Amino acid sequence: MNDNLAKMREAAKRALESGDVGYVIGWGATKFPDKTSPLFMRKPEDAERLVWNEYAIPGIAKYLLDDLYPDKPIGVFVRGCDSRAINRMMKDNRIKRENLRLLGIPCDGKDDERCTICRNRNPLVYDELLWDEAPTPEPKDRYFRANAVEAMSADGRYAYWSEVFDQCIRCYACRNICPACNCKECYVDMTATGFQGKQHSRSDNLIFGVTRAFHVGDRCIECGECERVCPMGLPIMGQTQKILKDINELVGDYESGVDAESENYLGVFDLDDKDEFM
Amino acid sequence: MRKYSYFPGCSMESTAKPYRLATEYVMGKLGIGLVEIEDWNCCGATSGHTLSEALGLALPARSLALAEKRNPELDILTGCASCYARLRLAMYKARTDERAKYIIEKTIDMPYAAAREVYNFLDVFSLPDVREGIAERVVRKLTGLKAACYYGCLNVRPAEVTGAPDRENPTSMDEIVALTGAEPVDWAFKAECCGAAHQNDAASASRALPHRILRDAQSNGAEAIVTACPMCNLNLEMRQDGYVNRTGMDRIPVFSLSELLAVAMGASAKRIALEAHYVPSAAVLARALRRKDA
Amino acid sequence: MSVKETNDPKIIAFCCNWCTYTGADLAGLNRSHYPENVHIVRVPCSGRVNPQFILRAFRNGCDGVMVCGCHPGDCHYSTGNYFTRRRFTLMKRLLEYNGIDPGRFHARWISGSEAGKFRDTAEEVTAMVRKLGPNTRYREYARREMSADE
Amino acid sequence: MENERLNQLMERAGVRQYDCYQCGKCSGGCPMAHVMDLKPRGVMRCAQIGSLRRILESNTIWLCTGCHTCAERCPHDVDIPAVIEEMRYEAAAEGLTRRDSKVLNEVFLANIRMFGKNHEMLLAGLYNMLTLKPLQDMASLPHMYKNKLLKLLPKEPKNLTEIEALVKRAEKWRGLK
Amino acid sequence: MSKIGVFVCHCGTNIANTVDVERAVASARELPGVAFASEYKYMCSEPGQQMIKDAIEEYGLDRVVIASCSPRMHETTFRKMLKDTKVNPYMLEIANIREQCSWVHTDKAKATEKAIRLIRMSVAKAARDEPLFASSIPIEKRALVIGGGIAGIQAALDIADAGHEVALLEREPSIGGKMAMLDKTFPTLDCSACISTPKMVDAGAHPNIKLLTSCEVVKTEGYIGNFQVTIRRNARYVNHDICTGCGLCETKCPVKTDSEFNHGLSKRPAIYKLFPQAVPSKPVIDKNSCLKLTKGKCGVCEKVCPLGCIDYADEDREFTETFGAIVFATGYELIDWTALYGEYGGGRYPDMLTGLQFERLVNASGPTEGHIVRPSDGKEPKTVAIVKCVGSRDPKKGKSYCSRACCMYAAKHAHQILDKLPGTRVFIFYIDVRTPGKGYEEFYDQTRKDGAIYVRGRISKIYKDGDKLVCNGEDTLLGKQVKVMADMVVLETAMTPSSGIEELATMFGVARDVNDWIQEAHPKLRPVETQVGGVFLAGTCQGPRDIPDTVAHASAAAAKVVSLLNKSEMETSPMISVVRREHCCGCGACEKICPYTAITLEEIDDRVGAKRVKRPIASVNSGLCQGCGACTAACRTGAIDLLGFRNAQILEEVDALCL
Repeated sequence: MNDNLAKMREAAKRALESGDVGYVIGWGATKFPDKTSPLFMRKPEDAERLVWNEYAIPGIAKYLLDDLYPDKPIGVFVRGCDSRAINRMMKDNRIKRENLRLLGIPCDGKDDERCTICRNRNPLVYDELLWDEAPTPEPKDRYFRANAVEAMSADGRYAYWSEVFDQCIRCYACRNICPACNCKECYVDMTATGFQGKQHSRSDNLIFGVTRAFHVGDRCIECGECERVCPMGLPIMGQTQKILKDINELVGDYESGVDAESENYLGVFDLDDKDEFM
Repeated sequence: MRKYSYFPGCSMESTAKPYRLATEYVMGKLGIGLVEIEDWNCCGATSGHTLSEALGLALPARSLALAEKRNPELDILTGCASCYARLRLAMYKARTDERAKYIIEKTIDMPYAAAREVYNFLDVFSLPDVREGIAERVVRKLTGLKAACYYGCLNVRPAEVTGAPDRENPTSMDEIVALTGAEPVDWAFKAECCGAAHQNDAASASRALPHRILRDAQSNGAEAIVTACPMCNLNLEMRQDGYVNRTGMDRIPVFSLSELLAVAMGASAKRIALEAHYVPSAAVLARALRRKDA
Repeated sequence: MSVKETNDPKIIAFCCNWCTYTGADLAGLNRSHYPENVHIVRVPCSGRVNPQFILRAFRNGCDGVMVCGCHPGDCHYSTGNYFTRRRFTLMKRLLEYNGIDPGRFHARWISGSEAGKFRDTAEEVTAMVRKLGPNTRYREYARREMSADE
Repeated sequence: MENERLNQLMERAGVRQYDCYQCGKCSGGCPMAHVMDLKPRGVMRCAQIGSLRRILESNTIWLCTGCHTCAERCPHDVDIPAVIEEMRYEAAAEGLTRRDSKVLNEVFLANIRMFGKNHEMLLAGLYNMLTLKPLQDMASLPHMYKNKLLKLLPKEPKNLTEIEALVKRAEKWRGLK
Repeated sequence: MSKIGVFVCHCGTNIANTVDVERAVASARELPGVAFASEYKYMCSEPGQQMIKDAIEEYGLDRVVIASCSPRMHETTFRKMLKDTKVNPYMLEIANIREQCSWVHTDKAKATEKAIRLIRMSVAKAARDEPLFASSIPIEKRALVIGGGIAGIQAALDIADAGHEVALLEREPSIGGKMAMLDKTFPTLDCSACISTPKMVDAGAHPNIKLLTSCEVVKTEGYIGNFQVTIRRNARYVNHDICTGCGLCETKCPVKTDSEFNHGLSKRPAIYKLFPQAVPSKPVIDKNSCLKLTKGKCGVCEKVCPLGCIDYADEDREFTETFGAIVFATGYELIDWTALYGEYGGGRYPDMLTGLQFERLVNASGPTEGHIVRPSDGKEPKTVAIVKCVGSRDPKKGKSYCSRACCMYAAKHAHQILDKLPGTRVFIFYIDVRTPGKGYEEFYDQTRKDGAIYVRGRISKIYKDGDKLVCNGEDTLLGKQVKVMADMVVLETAMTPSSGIEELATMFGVARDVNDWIQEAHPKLRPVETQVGGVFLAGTCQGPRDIPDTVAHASAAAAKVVSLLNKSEMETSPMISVVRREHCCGCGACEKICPYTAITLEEIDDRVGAKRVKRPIASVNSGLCQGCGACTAACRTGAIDLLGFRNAQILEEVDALCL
């Protein structure tokens, strides 16, 4: 670990010293020993504040959306999940590759439930790789939440999601962190379209839940950040996992964000798509 | 090994002696197990369904229900087109028509799930592996025997019940016959009705039916007619006196597909009681057995 | 929740202009009767139907929702309904997953000549939804309705 | 009244008489049409114009061999054999059964009740006696005898009471009386 | 607040019998935004329209809701009406209370309630209507006619004569189609070649017509006025620019293969003209039978050609051209009866011919030089059976429809046999004889008088007995079975759409009916148009018809094409997609989904803080957009919306129903 951290600090420092990048995004310490927060390193000496430990959990790629037109490329440390987030945002034309300086850091997995379903610890896109890749261990059940809910009765499922979304405070933290939720302006903030009621009611909360899932659905990169940031601790990956599960069942192996070229499931069609309608 | 619940049918027990013997011989050679349905009864053809719908369905259904009860894993096999038609209709109705299923179960006083299929010999002989088996076991080629394959109406019709792919010019038997070295002739009466159903109660009216079948077979060069039903077989050969008188044509031997296969597989004429036919077939068969491949 | 509900369901059908809307018109021309519960919203193509419309309909009090378009291959805009098929296959499953009875949401292909199919579908869906009773899930009960009974 | 009965019968047969457009392909291929007083197409025609009587009194319903050639070739998939079957039950109920068929059916039924199976020689013999046609097909007897094609009696039936009960129960439905 | 006028139509009694119109009007008056509501017997009539115009004037209405028949019926009528008023023609909503209410419901109280709900929905939508203005697109003044049979030739000639360029595309090496195969034409018995070959030559020589033989359409893009069609010219292996059509190569070619033009009744060489009068009158090489091309040896044609036209290295070539209008004239084929009719021998007997084979047999330029003889033994038949409706009027095995021309050509065939072989017995088996055409009944009458024996009854079985073909059937007029021992049988088989029509229709987005014929836009009022703007229909691609009707149909299609091409530009519907720039993030989801490539990502100037930046957003090409709205459902934020069917409008309708 220390070895790797040294490599990261070195890389960040080198990048900042060369002046090729405006700043580098990584992880920094917080006042809580078991939490890290995103760190924006602007000067070479900032690299010393860089942290890389089992608590370097937060996804940091989404911050790129806050600086869409940088004067200089932005340096980012990318694990597998961060790289998929970057692919996602590139595919959606939100960020440009030439604005990025990607420092690849194969991840060793963190102590977090989300990491148990990780399918790519190694970054899928990067400019340089700071240390050797290691194989990703066999992931746990990819649809663990969805499978559990599917096993319930229809009434049980409704009761389950009602209970979940009755607790939702509509803070939209899940949206803010999600690399697939990268619209310039989110539909929930636009009253004009009328797609989403603003009330804090079961109905509108449920509709928000389903809509968020459907908007993300085929573009979800399965990083689980939505659940991490939810202040109410709601198991909302259950919604997106269901969509991914169905897509995988319908057309076979499908994964979003593994590159920046593959089409989204809902953006294309096949003449022989399964027809469940008569 | 293939195994079926076997429904012999009444004719097999009496008039169709050579057919029965040959079937036993061929199935034995092919290693196809026939488990006779215990306590089976007449399928009712054709008076059963003439008399009543319930009787027409219940008589065959009883045997089927017994078969499914005793050997739930076995499909049912029969060598008679009439029996096939009645059994298969009972199966089909029980599957597709709730009212019929109700009548059947009430009348036979047994549950009948219609879970197993009913097959005829043509279905089984046409299975790829059985066909291969036949080809392997043909020890004597019936080279050049010009045979008219007569399917009869009830082995192929009605389409929705039998599922036969071609009801006007079926070919499954022709393909099997060809395995023995015989030459199936192209003729037009393969699936025309022989009128066996009315040979008692409308005898004079229905005599013309076998006659025109015999005539078309012969005018297309057939030396023998091969059948897949004891009723058809009997009807086609028993009426030949009248035919000869009326048309001036020669008699033509008629025997079942089982007999043809048995001969090709090496059975002696005596073994399968070929002499029991009305029209002697020995000469025709002997000629074919002597013939060398062209 | 004490809301007065009659068992006279409201069903909304989003129908594409070229096939199903035409088919429904033909049903009229043929005087094919179907329940009054089905209300058609005309859209140019089934591909125009945003899943949001469906959620909105359930939210505001529809008991059943239909999305109907041309048969695959027959889309007036060549490909619209292929996207419809993908989108609503997922949506239908997601709704069911969220506890909405599958009987409440139907997607169907009905061509301009299938007046009979339109009638049959309208009848079938109405019967199904009637059997399920009024929809309460995803339903936003307006204050007005609630106070009426309080 | 008569029409209602006709429609009921057609419904039971699962046939809509107006599907038929009288092309005659059925009669053209029917092997027994040459002796029928009402050809298969005629049966459908009578059904269309409501002439139930004509069908019930025809010999057609008794001469049909049930070979299904008509239905097989019908362009409109009219199941004429099903119509004929229904008409036969109806005619029988009215006592209109053709004499020879009646005898044969009765002999057959007796056969079934006695043996559970059909004893061909007994069937033919009894039939010939009852219809005063002692010589019909009897020329073949010596041959049959010589080749042991006819057993005197079929195999001992195991469960005749069951068959008898079956026939009794069948009487509750249409046809048998 | 909007000022909506609601007008409820009685449609005589069509609506008023089932819907309480007064109640509907009264309830409409209560709706928010409604300034006026009224009813009238026939809204679409002159006085009805006047009433609406007067109300607009009197009450200062700014949008109109008409509750009447389907908008598919009169939306255009009312839009046109609004052009003369202050109300924008697109500030109109129609509540369909006839087809979708009064005609399908019987309970007056319930139907009235539903009508009220439908009106409420339309009013709610109308409140969000906005003025829209049509724009126009330029029209490429060229037409593409697909199919070089008589329909295509006629359409091409008519369009060309009106002064527009036409490309006449034919997949065979010559134009001419089925009509070129025929011998005589009913009921006048003029020779088919004599009337069709001059037209072929005209088409070949017309300065405005470009022949594209051996060509097929492979791809198409664009829209009315502007179709980009990619065409493949299949390799001919003969350079038609130099070839004079001397025919020497054809005589020397050693190959003999079945002639498709003679339906297998004769042979042709591998280098061949489809038929002697072919246009263009130059040969092509059939790559499937040519020895040089299949086995690499021979090369005789190359050696004998005096001009060096043979080019074995020729390849299929694709090119793209732009057309303003398309005419489908793809014609028909005969159903493959052999696969369907086992009872007729399933094609086993050589002396059973189809109608088209018989045409070749009886044709003076055909394989027997017009002698009617049996293909099997060359003998003249003494008895001929003609069987009609083989594959037609047979929903079980063939097609449920009547092929329309067979009754007449069956009579013609009988006439020709009786004329050429006097004393022959000709039996015509029919179910009905249909002769609706000028001089048709007279022709049928004459044929009967000439001695053709009409037997009413469909043949049940045909089989061979010796050298006779036995036809079993019923004479349904006698009620007796008949058996005809024929020497030759002619089957008048059903017409079916040409092979390849499915791909072509899909390419252009044209619908097909249940029998795969191309669906016309309206069975009575728009018989030569399709639902796709700029694609027209000529001849049997739309359904079975005979030559006079085909020619009339083709000329009608040409008239439609000419009236389109005479305009230099065309008004387009303003109901197209629009992008709200500030919300669009340029993700491109809409771009992928658009079937017309009407959406592209465009870089626009934007400002972030003090920084000027360029960012991509979706941009809609109003000429290409057809208003399907697929893009709107793909857009998560609703940044792209469809005018006339805005998200907000549809949601208003939903809400109004739920009230």
